[in-house]
Amino acid sequence: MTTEMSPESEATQPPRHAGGSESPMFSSTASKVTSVLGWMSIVAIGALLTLGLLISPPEVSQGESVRLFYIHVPSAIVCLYIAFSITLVGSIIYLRNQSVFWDLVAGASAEVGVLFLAFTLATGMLWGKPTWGTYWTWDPRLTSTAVSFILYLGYLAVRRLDMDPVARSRRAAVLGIVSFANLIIIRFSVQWWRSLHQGATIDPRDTQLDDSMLASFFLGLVAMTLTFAWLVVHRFRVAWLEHQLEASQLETAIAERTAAAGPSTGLAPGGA
Amino acid sequence: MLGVKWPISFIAVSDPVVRLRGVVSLIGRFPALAGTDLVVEQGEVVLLQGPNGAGKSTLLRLCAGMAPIHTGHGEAFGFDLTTRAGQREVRRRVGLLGHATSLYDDLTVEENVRFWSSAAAIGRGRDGTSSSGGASGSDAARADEAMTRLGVGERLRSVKVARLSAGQRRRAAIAVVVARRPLLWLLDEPHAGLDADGRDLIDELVRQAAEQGATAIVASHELDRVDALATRVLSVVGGQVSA
Amino acid sequence: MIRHAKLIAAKDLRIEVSAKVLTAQILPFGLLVLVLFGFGIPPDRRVLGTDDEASRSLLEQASPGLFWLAILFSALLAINRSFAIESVDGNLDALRLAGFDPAGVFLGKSLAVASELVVLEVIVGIGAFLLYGPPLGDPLLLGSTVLLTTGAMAFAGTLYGALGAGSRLRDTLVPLLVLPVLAPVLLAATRATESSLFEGSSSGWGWVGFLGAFCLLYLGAGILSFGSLLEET
Amino acid sequence: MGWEFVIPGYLIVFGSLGTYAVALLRRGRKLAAQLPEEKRRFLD
Repeated sequence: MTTEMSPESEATQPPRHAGGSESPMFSSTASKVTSVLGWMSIVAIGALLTLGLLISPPEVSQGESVRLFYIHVPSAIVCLYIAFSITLVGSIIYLRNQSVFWDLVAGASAEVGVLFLAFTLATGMLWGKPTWGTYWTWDPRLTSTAVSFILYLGYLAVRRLDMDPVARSRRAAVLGIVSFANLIIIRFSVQWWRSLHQGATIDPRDTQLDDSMLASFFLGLVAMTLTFAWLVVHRFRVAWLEHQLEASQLETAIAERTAAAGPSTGLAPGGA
Repeated sequence: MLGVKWPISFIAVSDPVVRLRGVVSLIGRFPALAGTDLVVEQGEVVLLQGPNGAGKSTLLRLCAGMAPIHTGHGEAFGFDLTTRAGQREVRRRVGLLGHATSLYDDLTVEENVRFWSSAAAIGRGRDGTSSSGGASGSDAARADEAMTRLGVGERLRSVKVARLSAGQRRRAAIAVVVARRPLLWLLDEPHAGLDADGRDLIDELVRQAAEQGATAIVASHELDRVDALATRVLSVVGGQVSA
Repeated sequence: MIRHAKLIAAKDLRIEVSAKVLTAQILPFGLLVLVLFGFGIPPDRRVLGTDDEASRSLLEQASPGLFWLAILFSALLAINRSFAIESVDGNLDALRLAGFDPAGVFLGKSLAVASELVVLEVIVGIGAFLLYGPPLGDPLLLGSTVLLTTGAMAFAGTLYGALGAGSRLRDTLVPLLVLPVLAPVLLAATRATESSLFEGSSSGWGWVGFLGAFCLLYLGAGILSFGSLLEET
Repeated sequence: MGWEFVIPGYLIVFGSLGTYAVALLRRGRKLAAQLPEEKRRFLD
């Protein structure tokens, strides 16, 4: 199955979002690299759907619902381990050198991360119903994921605050760093809380998986990671274009104001 | 922390208090100052006039180290206004009277003036960063003196700020600035909301400050009033300064 | 830094004494929440079971969590108030202009919030004992829990309160930011209090350690980051 | 048994991914059209 993922077959595909394939290099947020990435994620998702939904067998005790596993765990891994780490790194670099690039990367990664976090929650609950008999259990992982979701919604809310853009970016960067610490604190405390109170619940994640199930899981991981990368690159580029647009509007505004005031006279002190 | 290097032609006999060159300063995404040049020497009383929205307030805040410089160069007292460290040094030496009075409603006038003046005293340290007017006594003495000069009587001192009239509130805010004993006075429409008596008081304060070697930049629409004081009148239009 | 912190804390507390928002509004709110919990969880409902613990009323068993929830909600009001007094008349700006050390502002404001919280905790705590009637097991453990939870709420609350300061959306933004962050604190405080009331000190000290670590983390984070948060230029 | 949970799960995930991706591309195109060519560079 994984042979489908060989990069050669994808590289020859026509660019996915080429707006007039020759002249303007960037008529959209797509470029050669991202169209390759985009095609790879589409193929990976297609393969995941085929293998995960059609080919692989149902699990002995869980039945068909084991198939949610192939998207639930990968999206959790992508947002909790990749997305918010990128936000953390971007925030640290931004605070060090005020690089707009890293500020926007941090924001893009957090936004896509929150989307994947929502997937994790939704699939986790859908999975809980047939396995545990209820949509919500106070499973440590599920609970801490829910709290983390609100945590990063707050981060995104700060990024949208209506205030001076530089001050806002700096606040967001501080929040991006502290939030990552919170992520760990929440995870740790909730786990401790549940383990102290009652023994570990029977974890369906520990069930025996045959080869095709395992392959589906890894395919899910690949598909989610590729899709995440594609989305983050595009989200960043949208933000970058917005930044460029604001910068050029600002230049126009400065030029207009300068012109309206007339030629500036050099000011030597008059009196004194 | 001696800021930017300037071409020879820019260096005056003594270092100016404020020197701005081609400064663009943004309020959010609006260029409040667009290519502003300004040189103010020690002891000057500069009057800024100009229409609303011309950038006078931003210019004063900039000189106080309270507004960002997007492009261009700026220094005050030889400190670079583009760096945070430079801004911090500048703030210790200025008194800015803005539109907000920055008083706590639930404290009395005296408590307010004391709080702000003792804050300034801690920031000031030992290196003469304030003008040496009068005996530089304790914080409480400074606050007392400032309130007396502003005509804030004993009775008014123990009144909560929330119960003051707009004009009395303004006087209390000016007392806070006076108690700081700044080297550079930055007054944004100081006459607004004051009675005739209060307006005369402002003029008197500026005159005394200048006599003691401090510098003042005053934005005001009361031309005839400040004209008598000002050593120079500048007009601010469209984010730029001209003579 | 310490002198600035003292000045700010003294100023905040004097405002509180003068305006009486804490005693006239926040405190009654906290007590009201306690009473309302009694409506939500019928006081005569008991947990089925034969052993001692299970024969307690549900309300009594839940009392540590309910107490800390009441404190948490009141703390939100106190944090909001702490930044509301600075944003009415450009005072945050003036604090910067006056040359306050940002770390000092952070420490001072958290100390003021912490002192207010202690007052709240004592009175709401007495209320909780009267209304819910739990036993008092281990006062030392209870005391350290209260102290460290106060610190955790004050430090984290002040840091996050500053994130929303100066924005028109502060009132609604700050709870969204603070609640998930304080969720582990609520958890730890509840467990530690439960163990101090019902079990004696067995597992409670672990949670107290957790609270202490949280306190230190946010103390450090606040001191380091407050400059970046307050500075608008 | 279980398909009634699996199908909605996959629909939610891949439906939202698709919608989000399309929305991003559209936003990108609209923005790109407003900018001169030399500004449309990403730090690739």
